[in-house]
Amino acid sequence: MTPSEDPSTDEEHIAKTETFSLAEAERIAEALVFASAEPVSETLLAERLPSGLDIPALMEGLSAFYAGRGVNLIRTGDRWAFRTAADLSFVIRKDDTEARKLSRAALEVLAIIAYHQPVTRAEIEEIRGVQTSKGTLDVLMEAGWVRFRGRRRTPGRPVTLGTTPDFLDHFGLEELRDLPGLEELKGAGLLSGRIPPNFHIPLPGAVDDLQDDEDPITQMDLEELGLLTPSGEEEE
Amino acid sequence: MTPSEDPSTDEEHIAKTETFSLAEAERIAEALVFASAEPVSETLLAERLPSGLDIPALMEGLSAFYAGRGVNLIRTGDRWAFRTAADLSFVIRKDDTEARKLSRAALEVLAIIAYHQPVTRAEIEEIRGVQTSKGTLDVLMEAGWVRFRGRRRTPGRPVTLGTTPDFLDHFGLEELRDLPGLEELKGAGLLSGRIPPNFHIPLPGAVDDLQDDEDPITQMDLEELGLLTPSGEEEE
Amino acid sequence: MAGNIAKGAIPMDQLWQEAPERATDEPALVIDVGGFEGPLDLLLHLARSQKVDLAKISVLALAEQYLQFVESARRVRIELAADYLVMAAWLAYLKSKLLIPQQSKGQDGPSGEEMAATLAFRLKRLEAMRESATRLVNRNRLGRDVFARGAPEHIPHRVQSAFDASLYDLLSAYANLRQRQAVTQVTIEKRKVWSLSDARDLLTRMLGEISDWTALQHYLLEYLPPADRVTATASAFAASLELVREGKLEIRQDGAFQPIYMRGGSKLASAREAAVDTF
Repeated sequence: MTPSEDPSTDEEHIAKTETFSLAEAERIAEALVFASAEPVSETLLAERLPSGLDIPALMEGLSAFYAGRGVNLIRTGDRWAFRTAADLSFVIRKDDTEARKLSRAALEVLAIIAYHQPVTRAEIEEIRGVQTSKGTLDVLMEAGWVRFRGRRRTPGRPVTLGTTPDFLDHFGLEELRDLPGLEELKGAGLLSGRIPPNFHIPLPGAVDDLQDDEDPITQMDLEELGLLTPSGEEEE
Repeated sequence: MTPSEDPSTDEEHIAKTETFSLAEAERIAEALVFASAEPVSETLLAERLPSGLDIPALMEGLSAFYAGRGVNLIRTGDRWAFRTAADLSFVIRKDDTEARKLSRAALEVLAIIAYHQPVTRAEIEEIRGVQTSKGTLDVLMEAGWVRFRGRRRTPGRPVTLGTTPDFLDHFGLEELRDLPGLEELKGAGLLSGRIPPNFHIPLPGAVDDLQDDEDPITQMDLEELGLLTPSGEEEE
Repeated sequence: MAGNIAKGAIPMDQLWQEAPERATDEPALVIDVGGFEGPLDLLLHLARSQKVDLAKISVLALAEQYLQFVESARRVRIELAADYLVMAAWLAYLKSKLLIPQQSKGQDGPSGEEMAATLAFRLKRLEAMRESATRLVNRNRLGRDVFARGAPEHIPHRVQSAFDASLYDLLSAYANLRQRQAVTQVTIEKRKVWSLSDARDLLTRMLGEISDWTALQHYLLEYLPPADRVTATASAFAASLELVREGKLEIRQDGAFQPIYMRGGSKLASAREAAVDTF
């Protein structure tokens, strides 16, 4: 880093020190992450490692090193963790390690929160067309996957919900962008509250034809049903 | 992978399969030892690994592989475990006191302070219906989440308590107004539907400014409260 | 009883049969309705049984099937939750709009086709979320497929704080405490009453999609059990007045005892739009 008169030897020296300290930094990073059951943040790594290191690059390198092994170094959010390789689950899985079983409703709510966050409870209800039963959110929050994020700047300032870093860790996601199918859903306009302009439903051609068990609706029927006011007020 | 006519390539093929399965066996062993809460016996490894393998040799090999790394595979008796490299214990040990869980009482008091601030100790006790031990407040002060705000202009001039910016920071709130209200607590299933109609949850506003009935805390007060040693050590 | 649903209730029969896993020790008919997560779920199920791409469903046929379902449920005296009835009222309205040829163009409010598109969109969106949920839950999950270090040697908690507590811990402690202290001697009788807030919720949910003058009450009453009509009418009316006051609803009545027409007000639309920003 300091300018020198003899570039060649100095560079060599620097290179050597760098290799040494890089290997050492790798060992430390490895030990820190390996020792922990929970993912370790890059912030914590930066605190413990020699300063001036490019932590993400270091970790990417380590991650590549472990990629083919039985234990992988994976990133989740801005944290790193060692996890057994997914393809080995059959050897390691014990019967008593069954992950928390979620109800259908809870799973659906979790997916909506994950894909639509930040999302309010009212919006979840709009999507599902039904009230979220008490306790469903509670279950998700207790599991540590869902959290209150903040408040929407709209009248009533409803609280918004989102997922947690533990959610990413549990489902093996590096980041929210890795949610399966996220891009397609976005592209199809299915993550918005509004019907996308390109959303077509072929209108039932068969609509006009009455079914066998149908009689045509008459003006009389309509009046009877209260759909038309008896007088002729269509001209408004 | 398909069998071939040429015997030489076949031999090669066998060799390859063997290497492959050896690597695979290594991966499994690695994952098993990693995921286990206790050192793993060679007997158990033999059960889970393809039969006919020389387990001790396999493990010795693995152990050699990890020897120079931040994490070592070590043998104790006939059992195997991963351990942080001994020379790196300093990185791991460094003030890794596990964060203490807040007691239920402390959580309650903290929540009351957050929602009802500015609040006096007597008011906290009124809400909780029990006396708050001194230690509870101390813990919250130590955590840096609660502070003395001022004094209520009522007889006895009780000290008022409030939360700190660190509190917001720790709980991921932008402002106090982000604390969920009655509807949201109900909706999340945290409050049951069985609450009296006059039940209400305060909406903490921007409370950094002293209220009309609050006086600022003076140096005198702090000394009185035993928070500052009588000498003047403000210059830190 | 079984005879009652024999003919004309094919979709129902399918429902009973396709959901054996829902069966427990309770009477089958009740559970099957309860097995659905609300009216949209039921509609989605019906749409699937049309065995076509969701994009190709006949909304009209779907509405028919749903109304048939509600009809059959009524015949065998299954009590349907208000949500289902509101949806029935909405679908009946939709059906009438689809069947009546468009009268005067240029009228405000969505056409039957637009309403049908809204419904199709909502079904598609719900189905997409279902599929996403399945994909999510089938990922390699920690503790099931993928494992963490079994014998951790340290816990890398944020060093800033020696104490650990999550917002959830804080809020549940607070809620529990307040709940405990609130003298819960109030016995809430289980009366069959539509509360004001129930009615409000339902109206808002429906009116979100209706910006045309609609005599909703009419459709609603059609589908409510007689015993519920008075309370529903009263609550819905009171709630609608409140919504009018807030500018979320407009009300029109042509004369005394005439049907009351309502439609979404200007504020409802803007509030909904404001609420629609994802990611």
